[in-house]
Amino acid sequence: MALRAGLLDLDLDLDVFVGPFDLLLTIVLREEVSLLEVELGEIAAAYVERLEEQGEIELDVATEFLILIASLLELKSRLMLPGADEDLASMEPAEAVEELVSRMLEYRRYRDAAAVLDQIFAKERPFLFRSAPLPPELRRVAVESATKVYEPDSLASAIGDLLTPPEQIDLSHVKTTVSLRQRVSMLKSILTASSSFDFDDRFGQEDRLTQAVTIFALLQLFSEGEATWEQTENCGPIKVIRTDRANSRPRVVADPV
Amino acid sequence: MEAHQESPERPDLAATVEALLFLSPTPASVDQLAEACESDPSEIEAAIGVLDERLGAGPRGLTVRKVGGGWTLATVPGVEEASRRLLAKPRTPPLTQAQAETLAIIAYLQPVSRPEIARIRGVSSESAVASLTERGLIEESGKSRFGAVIYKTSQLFEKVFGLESLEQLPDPSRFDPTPEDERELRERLLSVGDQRIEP
Amino acid sequence: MEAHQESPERPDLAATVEALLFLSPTPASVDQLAEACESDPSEIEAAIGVLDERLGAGPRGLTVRKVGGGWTLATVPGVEEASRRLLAKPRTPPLTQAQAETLAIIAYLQPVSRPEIARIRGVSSESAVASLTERGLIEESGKSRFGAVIYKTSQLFEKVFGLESLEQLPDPSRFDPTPEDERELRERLLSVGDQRIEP
Repeated sequence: MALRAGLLDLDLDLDVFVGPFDLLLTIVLREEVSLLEVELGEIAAAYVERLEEQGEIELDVATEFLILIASLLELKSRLMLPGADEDLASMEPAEAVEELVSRMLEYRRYRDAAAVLDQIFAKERPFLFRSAPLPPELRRVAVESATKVYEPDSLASAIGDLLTPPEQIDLSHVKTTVSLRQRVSMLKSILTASSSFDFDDRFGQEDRLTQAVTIFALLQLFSEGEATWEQTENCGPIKVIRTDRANSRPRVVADPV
Repeated sequence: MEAHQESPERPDLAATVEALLFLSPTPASVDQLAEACESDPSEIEAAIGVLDERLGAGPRGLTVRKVGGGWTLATVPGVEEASRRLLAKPRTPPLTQAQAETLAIIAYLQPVSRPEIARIRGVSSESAVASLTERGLIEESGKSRFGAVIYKTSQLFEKVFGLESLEQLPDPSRFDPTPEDERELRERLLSVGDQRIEP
Repeated sequence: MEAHQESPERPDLAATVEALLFLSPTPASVDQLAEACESDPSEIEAAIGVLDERLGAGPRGLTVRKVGGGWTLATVPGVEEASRRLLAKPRTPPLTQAQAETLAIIAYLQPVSRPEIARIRGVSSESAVASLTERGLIEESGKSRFGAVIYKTSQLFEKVFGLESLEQLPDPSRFDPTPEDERELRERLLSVGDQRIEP
């Protein structure tokens, strides 16, 4: 039992340290480099990079790495909390090693126990158990032995809840929506009643969104050959005209709208 | 135990069928068993015969029975009392809100159909009705003119609510938010329910 | 079938126990069975012995097992394939490494909080805990003083691991690292550094 070779020789190139991971670990533990100066994130990044190069992941090594990094992170976070724990902050290198060693040994204990559980599980899996509901007659209390367990008032109160009308839903925050289909059918019915109309007369009071959608509806009617329009000057009045399907082309003198 | 040594490595077909019937919560047909065992229906039928003989040969607690086109294992007669003592423990967990509402509707309006319950609550009440039925608090009481099952409360309901009769149901007026409304309870529940569905 | 005629009117105690174990969704203890059968625990123990012999005597699909503090019926091994085909159930997936480690920690240290599990494993164990909970192998067992949910193994854990009780878990001391292991790890951590610092 020792650190896996795959982990020890992980090469690092950090601001405060260049060399293999195990060396960094050692000099950190000997307090030759302060853990506070070590970017643990960069070590993790270096390890991930290594994994990518290898193209495969050795689970044992990866787990061991995570344990180490987690322990280092914890030690570092303790160091970063001034005075939070004087004993730990002033931990001797030997003690720090002990802390790390005991962490790793503790983890290994459960890793080995997990392997044994896994074997037991595999051995026991062929035994199958029944999971069927109880027959109906066993699923309820026998009338003879039943006693009062519920308050009748709970029923009356439930009826009270059901008699309470639901709150009216507040729709004030909902923005007006305009349906293209509705505008198309509105234009159609106007054009059925009269062969032409002035856009502003009809829709001048509407909000901008409604006006825009109405213009869009007008384009749709045009594409269907049902209407066209005339506008003789920029931003001038728009005259919408019902067309015969034979000849439809909007007579745009200036830029439309 | 010594006997174990004699049993073969792999269960034979009758033993496999026994295990399958044991595991299956619903009856299994000969065809289903044949497919599961990768064997012929005729072999399955023979295996069921063997199983029946084995189970019948000694004093056994289980028996193989044909129910509704399938086979199932069941307990032999004569164990009802013991099984009730072991398993029919009073099951009276607190009622959920859905169950309480559904039960209240049935208690006050009975007999009442499921669509009506759903209309009053504004949501489908299938699972509440199912669990109240399973717990024996409500029971079916025929069908409405339109074919919907209608429900009423059971005798067990009266006992677990400590009521001598339905007359003793508490007057809901104490909990009534709109006491001035003089319409009949059913009518009022339905009209509030309609608001719940379409706000 | 003729054999039926020979069987007595009332099932004997072993047969009654078999029927009860068949019906009971969870393992039943000797005391529970004794109460249900209105007999002595010692008689129940003898009856279980008889049942075990009967089941072991021939090619049988069922076996009696002591798990989770009680007795239960299970199929004999060798019917998994057929049952999967019949019940259309996917194969129980094996435990992942993370699940097995988490389960080992909970099994030995229970009740134990998630932060504690994470501390030992060195990684957050949320998803392993979630999937073990979903598989029903562990369950919540209240909150720690600091508000973290604490976990313990479930009865299903004992059932599927074939454990009579948690005492049957392998002795944890067998997982203790040897003093040599410890020394080696410690020396390695320091000495490698020494060599490199002072070439």
